[in-house]
Amino acid sequence: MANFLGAVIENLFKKPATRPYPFTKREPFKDARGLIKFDGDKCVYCGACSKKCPAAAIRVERAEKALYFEPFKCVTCGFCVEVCPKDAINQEFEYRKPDYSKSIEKYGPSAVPAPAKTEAPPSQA
Amino acid sequence: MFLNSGNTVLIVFMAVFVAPLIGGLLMGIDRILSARLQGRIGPPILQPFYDMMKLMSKKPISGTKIQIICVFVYLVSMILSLVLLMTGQDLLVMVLVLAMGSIFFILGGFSVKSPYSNIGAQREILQVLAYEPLIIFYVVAIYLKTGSFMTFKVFELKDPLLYSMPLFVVALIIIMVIKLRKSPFDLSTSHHAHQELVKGITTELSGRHLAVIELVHMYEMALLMVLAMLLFATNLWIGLALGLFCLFATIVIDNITARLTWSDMLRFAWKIGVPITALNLAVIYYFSIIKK
Amino acid sequence: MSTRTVIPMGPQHPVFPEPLQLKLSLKDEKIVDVAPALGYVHRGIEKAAEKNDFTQNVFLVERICGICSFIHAVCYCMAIEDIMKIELPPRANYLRVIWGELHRLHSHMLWLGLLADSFGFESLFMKFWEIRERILDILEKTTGARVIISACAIGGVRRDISDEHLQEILTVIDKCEKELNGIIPVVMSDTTVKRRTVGVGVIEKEKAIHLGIVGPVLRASGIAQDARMTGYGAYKYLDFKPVVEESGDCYARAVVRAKETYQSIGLLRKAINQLPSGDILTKYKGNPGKAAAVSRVEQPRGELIYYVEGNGTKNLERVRVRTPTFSNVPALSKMLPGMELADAPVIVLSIDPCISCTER
Amino acid sequence: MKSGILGLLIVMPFIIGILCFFLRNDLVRRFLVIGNALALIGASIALAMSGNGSFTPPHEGINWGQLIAIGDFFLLAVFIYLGIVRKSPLIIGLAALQTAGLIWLEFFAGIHGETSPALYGDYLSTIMVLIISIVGSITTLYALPYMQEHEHHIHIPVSKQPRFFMYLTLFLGAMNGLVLSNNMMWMYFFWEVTTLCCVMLIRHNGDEEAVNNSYRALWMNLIGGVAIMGGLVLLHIQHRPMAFQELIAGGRYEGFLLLPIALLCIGGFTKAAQMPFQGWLLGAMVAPTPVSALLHSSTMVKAGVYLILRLAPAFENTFVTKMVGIIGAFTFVAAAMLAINQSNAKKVLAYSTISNLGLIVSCAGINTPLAISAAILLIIFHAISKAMLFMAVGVVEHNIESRDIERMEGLLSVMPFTVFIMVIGILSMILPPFGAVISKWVSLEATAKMPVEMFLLVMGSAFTVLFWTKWIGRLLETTPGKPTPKMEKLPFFYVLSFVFLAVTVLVLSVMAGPLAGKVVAPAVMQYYPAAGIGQAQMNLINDAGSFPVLSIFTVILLAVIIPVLYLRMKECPGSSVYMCGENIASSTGTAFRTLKDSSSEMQLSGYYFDHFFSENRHIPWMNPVAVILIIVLIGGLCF
Amino acid sequence: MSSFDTSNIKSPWILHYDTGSCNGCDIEVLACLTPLYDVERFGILNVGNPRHADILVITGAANKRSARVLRNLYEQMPDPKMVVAVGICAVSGGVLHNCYNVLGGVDKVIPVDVYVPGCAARPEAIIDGIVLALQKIPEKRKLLKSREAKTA
Amino acid sequence: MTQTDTQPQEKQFPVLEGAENITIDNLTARVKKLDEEGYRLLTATCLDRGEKYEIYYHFDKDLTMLHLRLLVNKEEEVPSLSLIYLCAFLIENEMKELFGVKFSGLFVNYGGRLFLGEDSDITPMLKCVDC
Ligand code: SF4
Ligand code: SF4
Ligand code: SF4
Ligand code: SF4
Ligand code: SF4
Ligand code: SF4
Ligand code: SF4
Ligand code: SF4
Repeated sequence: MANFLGAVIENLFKKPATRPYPFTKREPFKDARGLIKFDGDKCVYCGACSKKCPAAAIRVERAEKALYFEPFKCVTCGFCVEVCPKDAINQEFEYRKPDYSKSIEKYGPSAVPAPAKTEAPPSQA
Repeated sequence: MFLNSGNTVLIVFMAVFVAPLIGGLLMGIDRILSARLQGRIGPPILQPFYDMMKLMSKKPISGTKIQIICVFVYLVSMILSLVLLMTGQDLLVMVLVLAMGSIFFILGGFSVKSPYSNIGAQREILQVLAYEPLIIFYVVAIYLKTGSFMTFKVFELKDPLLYSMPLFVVALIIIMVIKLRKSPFDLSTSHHAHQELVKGITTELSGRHLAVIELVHMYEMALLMVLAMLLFATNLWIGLALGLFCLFATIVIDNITARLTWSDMLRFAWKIGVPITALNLAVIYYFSIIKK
Repeated sequence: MSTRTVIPMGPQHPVFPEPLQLKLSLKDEKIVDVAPALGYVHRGIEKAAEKNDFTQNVFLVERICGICSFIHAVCYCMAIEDIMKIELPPRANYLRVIWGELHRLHSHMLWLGLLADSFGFESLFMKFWEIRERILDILEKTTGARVIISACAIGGVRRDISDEHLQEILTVIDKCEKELNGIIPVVMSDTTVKRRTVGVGVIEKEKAIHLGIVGPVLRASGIAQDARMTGYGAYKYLDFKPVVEESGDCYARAVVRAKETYQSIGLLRKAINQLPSGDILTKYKGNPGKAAAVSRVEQPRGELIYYVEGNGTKNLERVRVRTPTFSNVPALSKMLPGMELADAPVIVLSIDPCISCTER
Repeated sequence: MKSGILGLLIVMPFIIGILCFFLRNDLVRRFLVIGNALALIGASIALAMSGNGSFTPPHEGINWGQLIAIGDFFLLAVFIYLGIVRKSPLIIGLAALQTAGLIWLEFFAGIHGETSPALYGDYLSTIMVLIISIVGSITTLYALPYMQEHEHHIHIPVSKQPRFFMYLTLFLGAMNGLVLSNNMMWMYFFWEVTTLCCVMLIRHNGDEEAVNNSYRALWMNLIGGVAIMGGLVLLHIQHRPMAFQELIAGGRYEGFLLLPIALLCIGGFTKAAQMPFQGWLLGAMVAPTPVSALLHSSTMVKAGVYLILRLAPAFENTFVTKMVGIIGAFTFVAAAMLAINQSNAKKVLAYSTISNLGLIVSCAGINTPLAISAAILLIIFHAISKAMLFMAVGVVEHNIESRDIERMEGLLSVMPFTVFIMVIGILSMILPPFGAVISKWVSLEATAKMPVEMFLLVMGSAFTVLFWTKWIGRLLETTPGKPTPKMEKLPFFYVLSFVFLAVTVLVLSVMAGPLAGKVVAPAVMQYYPAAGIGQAQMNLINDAGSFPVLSIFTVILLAVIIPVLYLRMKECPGSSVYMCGENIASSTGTAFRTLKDSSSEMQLSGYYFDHFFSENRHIPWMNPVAVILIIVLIGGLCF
Repeated sequence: MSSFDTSNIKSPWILHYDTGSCNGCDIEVLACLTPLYDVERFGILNVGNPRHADILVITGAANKRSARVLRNLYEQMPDPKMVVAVGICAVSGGVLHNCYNVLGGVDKVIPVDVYVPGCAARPEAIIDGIVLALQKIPEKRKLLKSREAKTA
Repeated sequence: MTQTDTQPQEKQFPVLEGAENITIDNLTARVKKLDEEGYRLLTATCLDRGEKYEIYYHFDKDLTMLHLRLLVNKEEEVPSLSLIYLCAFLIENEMKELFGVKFSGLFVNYGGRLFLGEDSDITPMLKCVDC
């Protein structure tokens, strides 16, 4: 019992180890495997990423020149980044935020510059 | 009685309405302190009240009617024993009423055919078994010093009881550990979930019925404080400090021990707690009876 | 008094982080009979591994188990490398050891914490998990993820560790060691902890082999068996000696794991000091041929065995995973009877159950 | 007037008993028993109204003393005969020993029961008479339907009820006689009559176990008889009065002079089933339930504690008082401890009786006015509660064919009324503001200055709570979502006895203050300078504390009634219990899914702590300790 | 917001259940309780009992046997209750999408209020997810009240 | 997975290097002998070979592995090893459940409900014919 007495008393007088998370955020580590972003312009819609994605989170419509990405399926393994011949996939250091619904992102050549959410989150208002 | 009726009304009011507030605050402090001992920040101090309010607002889906009745009786007898204590009534009656509350609580646990509630109730009996002798010895020791079981006599003493019953501080800490369900004796139920009985005796309660239990804990905390304060009744501030010290010791013990089994608890309470109190009691006997 | 209490413990139960049911028959609180029921996390990963491209499987097998995930990937890759006859660059072998031992370190701390939690020693649990976060931080810095690090690849590893990070690992493990020095003695000698672990859930040396137990549980029963002794990866250069205890109870298991944390720290220091420079990945071509291979490695919980069979296509014919907990579960039915209900969580945790890899 | 009342109380039951035996008609018997009960109740109340006083039966016509002596010899002859039938030298020897003593007293020492007055009804006796006549009579009424059912259950060809009711009513008469006797020879006679009745009632069913147990009861009680006879002989040798009042009034005794009193106390121990004589009372539970209800509540065992209580003023502040206090307290703890391991309801009740008697004996031993008050209060409340409990267990046994507490699991939903009564009965033993607990409170306050007794008392109380609570727990266990149970149908006399006893215990508990002030205090003050107890308005007070009976009662009553009303208005939604997520909807509502996806019934049972509290573990040391305590009691006086 | 709403937001008790996860997310949920993240700051307690819980935190792709347990647990929680799916497995099945014994995503079994992505979901994300769930509580309470009013 | 179209020949499948062939008849005796020699039973691997099951039993002693290879027709009963190595019961139950291998003398029989529930597919690990 006495073994731990010192440790707890020490804790009492130390600053708590807690990171005050939502109030102050830590910088994400460099090279962290965070969320996946596609570059619709660089992409040639070859479908390599789609074939290799272990989570089947990517669908490439070659004819349509469209890439559908389901971020709520992606396990952020970064395999697609590795296999993409055109460096069209970028893995950011930030992680993806929770949401009320599972959105799907559609990418295409710069006609559609920003990822468009095809599914409106329900009942958020 | 030493109290005039106006005073009594005030004290009853305090016991019924102010005590749970103080108890709740102490519970909040308890949680913060526990967190700090673990190197965490911990919840806001008003957390016990938030918890209770939230539970009040939820739709209960609790087990049986008998359990609900029992829970209310538990609450009432807890309040009653606090009132008895604070109005200077018979200490032994207070202990009996307190025990009655526990028994109803246990019966409530038994009244649902639910595994964890049932085993929790069995263990709660054992907890009563463990601390009851200590409380009664405490009361008897006070009797021997004051010559009366009436609480108010304590306040008429010249010297605080602590001087003649120092070992009862240990007994009080043991009682607190068991009553506040702290490790190593958090057997029948506990605040945190990680234990073999899920939430033990309170497993089947929910919503406002569970809120009642939380309320009882607030009263219980206040009651234990008052019990501790009796040791230093000549100066209630010191008494309070003593009570807080006991509480602090309890929390520290909670954080430096593993949970033991019920048989260990009985062994500890009876093989260590009882002899310690008995020793103190024997000394008091010697001076108060044999010497005279 | 022949009446008994028959109750379910689990699948959802606060002491079990993972779903597992024990149907307990009790007399008072003494366990007289126990029947474990599984199947709450069975997913069918072995089958999915046949459907996937064999390169994807690296990510799939990692997710058999989220704690020793990297080691799963290592074992799988070793089997594939065996089939495809791929030679690893030495640095890759060392990096695998470094990440593997970091996993063991955080896994053992996690377990020691959970053990503390199983007997309600909350502050100890908190302390272990607080220290463990340092390892997770360094894992995230070096691989980009805290838990499922996806650092292993067929033919080597996917990322290198920079010298700067290697230095950081050394300082972090120094710090961890210092902090562990303060709390490991609690596990080893605290009265209340010993009261709950000594003599609880004993498996004698003679019974150990027939019960099929592995890993720290086996070593706690006095049998020196550790897959790292085979010298896979870079272990052959690290002069590895297993930790063995004799008494075979929960206490011995705790001691084995406690000592192994120090051992891992030692191995890490050695590996980092000896770390050769060079490539980290061998390039390979084609698909695994028609051949089978068995590989085994030591996970924090014991030896892990993969049987992989290729058939010349990008899909595999069979991936068989034998995880340590799968081997340790039968022993529970021998450890529990005769103990108290309150001991059940401690005993179940003492084998460090990983239901997710048991059932796959 | 007085003689009429006493005649009704003592002689009438004898006559009615004999009538019951010879008029073998159900209806007639029914009338006789009811009439007897009414007469006894009336007479006892009349006696209570008339105040205390003495009474010696008129000499004309009958020489009562001789009659008693003849009765004594007859009884001893019966015992010897039983011993011969059993081929038991022990029984024969014990009976012969008494016969020798009796012969010496009657023929050589020349006493002829001439102490006057032969009967004396003081407050204590009156309280006893009230208990015997009221609770006892209620038990006989309860026995009417019970014995019908009983014989139906065990398929008896020829009804043995005439015999049964004879002994039952005889018992009441003998008890009344016992508590009213002032002459010790008379007391001895009635004492032996109760022994006989008890033995005959235990063996009523006639099976082997019953017969064996009846013999055990016989020899154990004969030991008591020998002790009493020894005491009487010794008293005579010491030229001291053989009448209670004079003995008590004779002042305090020392040393060897206390020996006869100690012997009488040992006689009391046997009847009160104190350790090590507890065996016979446990064996007695084989008898039909009314017998148990009678033995445990108002008769037999109460004779034992009565005797000790009666003598208490004579050994105040002596070595005897210390030892009696310790023996009683020891029995209190030991029996409570053993009760924990029992699942047989009657056995639990039996141990609880032994334990409570221990407490009463202990109070008598502590022998302060307050303690004596506590003892009297306990006798009253214990009698009522225990009668109620035994009766309820009997009814349950007839319905579920078992007296196992585990089998009573969830009984609330089958027999709500009986269970309600049983729960009231149990609660009245352990919870404030019920009388038994008030008495316990008094006894705790009384022992606060006796370290050993206080320690034992505290321990014992804790154990008591354990086994009672466990039991109610089993009864109340209900499955959520089940419909509210319907009231069961019970014979009139069952309901009558239940309701009467429940109301009595409630009323007396509420009236504990007046009861203490108006009834108990005078009884104590007859022999002690103060009562140590009294009433302040409705509250019970003593020198050191006060029990606010009425306020506690009101508050608790409200605490029960308000939620009941609230729940009546608001149906709480039924839901299956938590079973780790594997609960399944089944007919029982308590099944869970387990391995192979099969369903399994959840089972619950109480704890029995075989390891800690089993009889096998403790009896082997408890009995020797008790024997040693008794030897110390005797030895301490001789040397 | 009434004070009941406030206290509902300030005292979310969680029940964690694993419907077939790899442990990765489980330990991250547990890690939330430990000093570095200390969710008790927000009044969060892990109660381990559905009757006491307000928020059901689920990890793991719903396995067929677990789905049954999950439904039971959800039913035993008192209203208003929230469900937070933690980790890609619980959100959609993730890497386990082609396993024969998973249903893929717990929203196939019970309604889910908040999806927390990540494999494993980081403690920060879990905290964010619970905070998101809490913001929904007043709305849920209102809904519940109106439904009760309708049935009454 | 083209070979499932034609009748699968045994030699079409790779054999684990160093595996020792064994039949149903001498399985128990061989394993008993291994037990006496102090081998640990690591696990068993079952493979679906069309008409037959191929079962590898993996043993270990002093860090050396030993594999027994058993080929049985799908209808045949394999003697259980659970009475020699208790731990085998879990392995065999798993094979029984996922592949449909029949075992005789299983120490604890989960009856195909170890991992799979009532609504799961039966023997999901078998190779699909139209795969
Ligand atoms: S990161 Fe992994 S899971 Fe996500 S899209 Fe790329 S390959 Fe798929
Ligand atoms: S992202 Fe890269 S891999 Fe994927 S389709 Fe585009 S170019 Fe091909
Ligand atoms: S052994 Fe446990 S911790 Fe490790 S991967 Fe398996 S489930 Fe996770
Ligand atoms: S026991 Fe299972 S889950 Fe844990 S590390 Fe090993 S393989 Fe992974
Ligand atoms: S296939 Fe689907 S479910 Fe399976 S791992 Fe990939 S994303 Fe997850
Ligand atoms: S999301 Fe990833 S880490 Fe979480 S349970 Fe699923 S596979 Fe494991
Ligand atoms: S693929 Fe077809 S044959 Fe194979 S397991 Fe599935 S359903 Fe059965
Ligand atoms: S059943 Fe499964 S393994 Fe067989 S062909 Fe279909 S997908 Fe492939």
